[in-house]
Amino acid sequence: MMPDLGKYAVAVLLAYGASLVLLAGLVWASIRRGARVRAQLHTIEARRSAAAAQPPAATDATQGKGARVHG
Amino acid sequence: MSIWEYANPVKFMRLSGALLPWVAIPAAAALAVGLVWGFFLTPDDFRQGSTVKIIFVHVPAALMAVNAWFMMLVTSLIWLIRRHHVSALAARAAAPVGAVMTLIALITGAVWGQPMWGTWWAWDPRLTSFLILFLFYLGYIALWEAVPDPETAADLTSVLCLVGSVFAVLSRYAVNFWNQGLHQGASLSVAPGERMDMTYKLPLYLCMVGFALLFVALVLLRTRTEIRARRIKALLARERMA
Amino acid sequence: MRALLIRDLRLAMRAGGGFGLALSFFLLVAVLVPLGVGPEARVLALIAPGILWIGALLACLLSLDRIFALDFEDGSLDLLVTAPMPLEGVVSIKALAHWLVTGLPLTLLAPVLGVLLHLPGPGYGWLVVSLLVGTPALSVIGTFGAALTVGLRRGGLLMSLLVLPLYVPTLIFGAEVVKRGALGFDTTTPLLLLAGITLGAAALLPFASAAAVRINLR
Amino acid sequence: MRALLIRDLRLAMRAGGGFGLALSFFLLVAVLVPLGVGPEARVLALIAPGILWIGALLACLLSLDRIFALDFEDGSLDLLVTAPMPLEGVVSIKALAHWLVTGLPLTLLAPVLGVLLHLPGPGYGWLVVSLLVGTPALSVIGTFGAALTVGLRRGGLLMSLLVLPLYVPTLIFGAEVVKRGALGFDTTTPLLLLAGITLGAAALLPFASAAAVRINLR
Amino acid sequence: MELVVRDLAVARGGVRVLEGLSFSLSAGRALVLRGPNGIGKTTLLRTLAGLQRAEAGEMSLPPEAMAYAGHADGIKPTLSVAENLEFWAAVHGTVLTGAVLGAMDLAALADRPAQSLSAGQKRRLGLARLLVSGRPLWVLDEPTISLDAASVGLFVAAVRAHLAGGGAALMATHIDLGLAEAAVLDLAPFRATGGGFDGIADGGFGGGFDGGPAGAFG
Amino acid sequence: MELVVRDLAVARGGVRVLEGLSFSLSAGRALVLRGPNGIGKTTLLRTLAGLQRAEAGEMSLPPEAMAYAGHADGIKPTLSVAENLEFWAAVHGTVLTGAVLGAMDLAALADRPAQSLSAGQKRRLGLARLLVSGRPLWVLDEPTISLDAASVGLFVAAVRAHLAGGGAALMATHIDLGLAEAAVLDLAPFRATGGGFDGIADGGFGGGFDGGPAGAFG
Ligand code: HEM
Ligand SMILES: Nc1ncnc2c1ncn2[C@@H]1O[C@H](COP(=O)(O)OP(=O)(O)OP(=O)(O)O)[C@@H](O)[C@H]1O
Ligand SMILES: Nc1ncnc2c1ncn2[C@@H]1O[C@H](COP(=O)(O)OP(=O)(O)OP(=O)(O)O)[C@@H](O)[C@H]1O
Ligand SMILES: [Mg+2]
Ligand SMILES: [Mg+2]
Repeated sequence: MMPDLGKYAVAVLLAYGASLVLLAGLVWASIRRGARVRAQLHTIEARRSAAAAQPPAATDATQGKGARVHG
Repeated sequence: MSIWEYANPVKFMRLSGALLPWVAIPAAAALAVGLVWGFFLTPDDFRQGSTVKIIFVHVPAALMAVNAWFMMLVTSLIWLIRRHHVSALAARAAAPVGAVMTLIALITGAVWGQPMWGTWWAWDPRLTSFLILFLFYLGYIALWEAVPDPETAADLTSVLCLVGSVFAVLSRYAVNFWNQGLHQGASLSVAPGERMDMTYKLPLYLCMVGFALLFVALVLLRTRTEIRARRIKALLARERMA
Repeated sequence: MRALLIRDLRLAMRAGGGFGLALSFFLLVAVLVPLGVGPEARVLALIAPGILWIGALLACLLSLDRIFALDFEDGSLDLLVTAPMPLEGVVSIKALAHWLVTGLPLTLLAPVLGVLLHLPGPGYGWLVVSLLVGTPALSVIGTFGAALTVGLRRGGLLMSLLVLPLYVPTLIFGAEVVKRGALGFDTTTPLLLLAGITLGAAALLPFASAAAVRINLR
Repeated sequence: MRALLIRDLRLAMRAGGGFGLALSFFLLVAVLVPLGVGPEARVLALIAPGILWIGALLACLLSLDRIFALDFEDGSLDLLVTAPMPLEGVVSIKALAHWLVTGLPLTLLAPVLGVLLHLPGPGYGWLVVSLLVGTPALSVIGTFGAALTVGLRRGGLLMSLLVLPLYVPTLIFGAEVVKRGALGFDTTTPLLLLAGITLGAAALLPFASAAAVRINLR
Repeated sequence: MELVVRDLAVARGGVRVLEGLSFSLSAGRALVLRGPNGIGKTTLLRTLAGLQRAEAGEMSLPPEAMAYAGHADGIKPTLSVAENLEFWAAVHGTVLTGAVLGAMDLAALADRPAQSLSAGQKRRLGLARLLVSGRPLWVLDEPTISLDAASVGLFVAAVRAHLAGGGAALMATHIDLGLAEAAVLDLAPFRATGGGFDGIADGGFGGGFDGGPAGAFG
Repeated sequence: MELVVRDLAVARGGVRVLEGLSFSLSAGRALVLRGPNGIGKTTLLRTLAGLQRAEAGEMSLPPEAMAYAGHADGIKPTLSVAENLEFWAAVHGTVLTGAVLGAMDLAALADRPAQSLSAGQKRRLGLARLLVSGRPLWVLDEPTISLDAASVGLFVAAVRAHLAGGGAALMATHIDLGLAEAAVLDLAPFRATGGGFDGIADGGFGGGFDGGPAGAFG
């Protein structure tokens, strides 16, 4: 299976190993951050559409406080 | 309908979402086949021995390192001139990918240098200019991170990318002053004066295609993430104002 | 514009010695290197051109944050931007003021430090010439870096990171002039290139710097 | 006190990568020296121990102004002085935070830069050990320098001037450890002296720093 | 000299804060902006002064007609009061007269370094800059902060004289200046409703980041 | 908890500004300092807070009883509102409660980085710090700067609650707070007459530089 790399085995394996680790790390980090940001966006959008669906109770509670100061 | 349509984030999200698997899967396939071919199925070079196999990661990474900066330069210009947010975010998304490519080229080169030149590192012009390129990537990324306002950050990094490109070329020229260096030219030949054999060329091309597709896939993915992060920021800000 | 130059120079003087401090830093680098590297004259002579140029460069670099940061913090920069002067002119004047309080005195001090580092005889003249031609580029490029980081609290280290790669060509050509000069070789090519960088940077970078300042004030 | 440490670390992170920037500067010095001095491996190997220590020292130095200046400018320092914590503790914590974001990462990066400067093989271990033992002294001494210059607008360069002479013993012993180590000689004496400096500085200087802060706020 | 604002929208930190704002201000008139903390007075004034971009709408005023004074005064602590003012006079091509110093009761302080002034004295110095600028349109952000009653009186007198001389003034303030002839504009009705960033005005960027239905971004 | 001041003299920049000042402040009471710009209110408050030395006279108050809030708010721009307050709470060994955020109407801003606040919002954050400090004696220098009418109302309510809880407050301000129960101390009668620096209180330095007959130094 493993090709005979001769006396340079360490160098070749190191080069391939380091490259693959770096690439895999980059891909993994990109995907993970993508998933996180996406999940966060979904919760925020869900919250917004929930607030939009039933305006009376939910928004008055939050807006009332703001209005008192700024009014 | 013009290409600038896709500078609209919503349209970009739709298109890139559809496109992503069509780039990612071929990228994975090309990389897998190319690297396996290069690593397992190529013969040793009569002079370099098995180290010649390093070329299949070293050269594609080096190419993409330069191309990524070039892409950032183009997208920065588009942002500065036409102010398409997606363009700026694509530049931001590409920078870490380019930096990793540069790092891979540097590391594989260093590992290659140890058996070939007897040293991990030499201040050879090409190597040096890559190190400087890496520094440019670091500075560019740090500037993005340091500026809180996204639009300001996009403007500043674009200006830096522009000015930095000029100085990167100048440095490349300046380091040539020392000597012509140990490093091979861009002749696609393993040993000077000798055309590279097809046995190496084919897997090398395949790896190049793989790296390029991987770059595109990662940039698409990361740009989508950046756009969503911007939307989160905008929605939260709007929520606070309510 | 003249008023701005005079003000900047005066401020540099009053803030506890504008001249003195860049000079002292240069001196300290020249002193620290023999301490760290060891005292052999042969080794020091070998590295003297490079170290002197690097010392000058770092001394320049360390004083860059004075260019805009104070004016930004106390609101003067807002006022200068709305004043009846082109912002490109303002940044050029500020680069000039920076050169007058750092680059110029560094150039004059350099030969003295050359002695500390055992710079070979013919190198002294070339050291002064190369610094005189090259340090304006350092100020202009540095002004650009300072403009990029002007709004950031303590952007100092970030600025160093942005500016140092931009300094690379200037450093290489500058040190090359001294090295060749010290060995008695021909210095025309690197000197011309150095002058080219200085002129190009002085002609074009103020536009980039002014743009960066405007962006940062938004 | 723990709250202060956590806050300072958090501020360092948020300000665009506290870790990253000192590291990058260190990297830049290690890159600039060959650019200035020239690419010959033999020469570089000779000066590598000294240059690496000088680079670490300068990277430390450049980040010193973050220790107090921001807290002074926004009035936090006034409030910390009147808070129920001994000021000696406050300055010690600030020195510790500074070491954690500069000295420690510098130590870890140093071997990589050793490669760039062709540091001879046995030197790597000693480089790490000497930096690990010596950089805390740099942070503590630097905190003292920062305390002395806290009220001065842009005291940065002045601070460098005050601090660099104080850094000299640390630099000499630190570089000596690496030099001897690289050549395979005995390193006990300089290493012990280095440790002595660090311990002495950490035990005594906080009192001086606290006094300096108090005086400067008056 | 007339300032006309039509359907203006301004944003800070990427968030639209005011929109649909229209007003005009002609020579000899003063307009006081009112509104609670955080409604966007500072943002509006900075936009009018050209320090940041308008989100939408139009504003027209003659070039170089405006003198802006924000929260920060742009005072150089190491320069004397007279030197500070002389600099701004030189920038604007005017000269500093005794009348200006008298108008803000600075005559006795003229030779004092600005750093030794009290908060209110500093503010008076900042306001005196408006007088030496010679510009017709004053744009002032909370000009009377830190001023005692007598100094507020001086300021109001200076504004009256400015209006009488054909000038105009736009100010944001929370206190009652006793400037009866000034019109008052309450900003509360113009608070942005959160519809920002998806208008057509945002050149070529229809859709925006906070527009569109949930799920538009996948 | 009682603050007693007897025959106090305070100086700034080496010049005595107030002298012969005596007053006392006990739990549940508030005292408002009044006086024109530059009379020495800030100097007096900083002296009471222990940030500078008294020229002469005595002051007594229990240790660690005082929370000082000066012209600068000690806000970290990169930390959120809640993080800023949590830090000060940890320093003073208290915890941040929703009641504190509510009292200064910061609940809606809790997660915002402090740098994105408007001037008045920042000030509210600065005042909220007093609440988390848990200290009985508030020493406030122009606390209502930048606040709109509603926020001044919040501040006055907070002071009232503090007094009712057995606290005390000493404030310098130029505006009328509508805090009817507060005593007012006009500083004008205590303006130093220039006889400073030669009293016996000036420990060991009798005579001073401005005492004695003309020609005494001749
Ligand atoms: C760490 C340092 C190194 C860096 C940054 C580096 C960089 C590069 C770059 C940028 C290329 C692309 C050239 C092009 O196609 O235009 C390249 C190609 C190449 N490098 Fe390196 N290199 C390094 C070390 C090495 C070493 C030590 C060797 C082998 C002894 C090596 C062998 C090659 C070969 C054979 C090519 C292909 C040349 C061709 O296109 O024909 N490199 N390298
Ligand atoms: N990055 C940001 N994200 C969200 N909102 C922001 C951001 N930056 C600023 N804001 C908000 O923008 C609004 C406008 O601030 P501005 O300073 O213009 O108010 P102002 O009217 O001058 O208030 P003040 O009277 O307190 O000075 C504030 O509510 C502020 O909180
Ligand atoms: N170095 C100095 N030499 C002479 N006078 C000085 C010096 N430094 C400060 N002063 C003066 O000391 C006085 C006291 O200043 P302080 O800041 O205490 O006044 P304040 O009552 O707080 O005024 P404000 O209401 O304007 O804040 C001022 O008149 C100031 O000009
Ligand atoms: Mg405001
Ligand atoms: Mg005051």
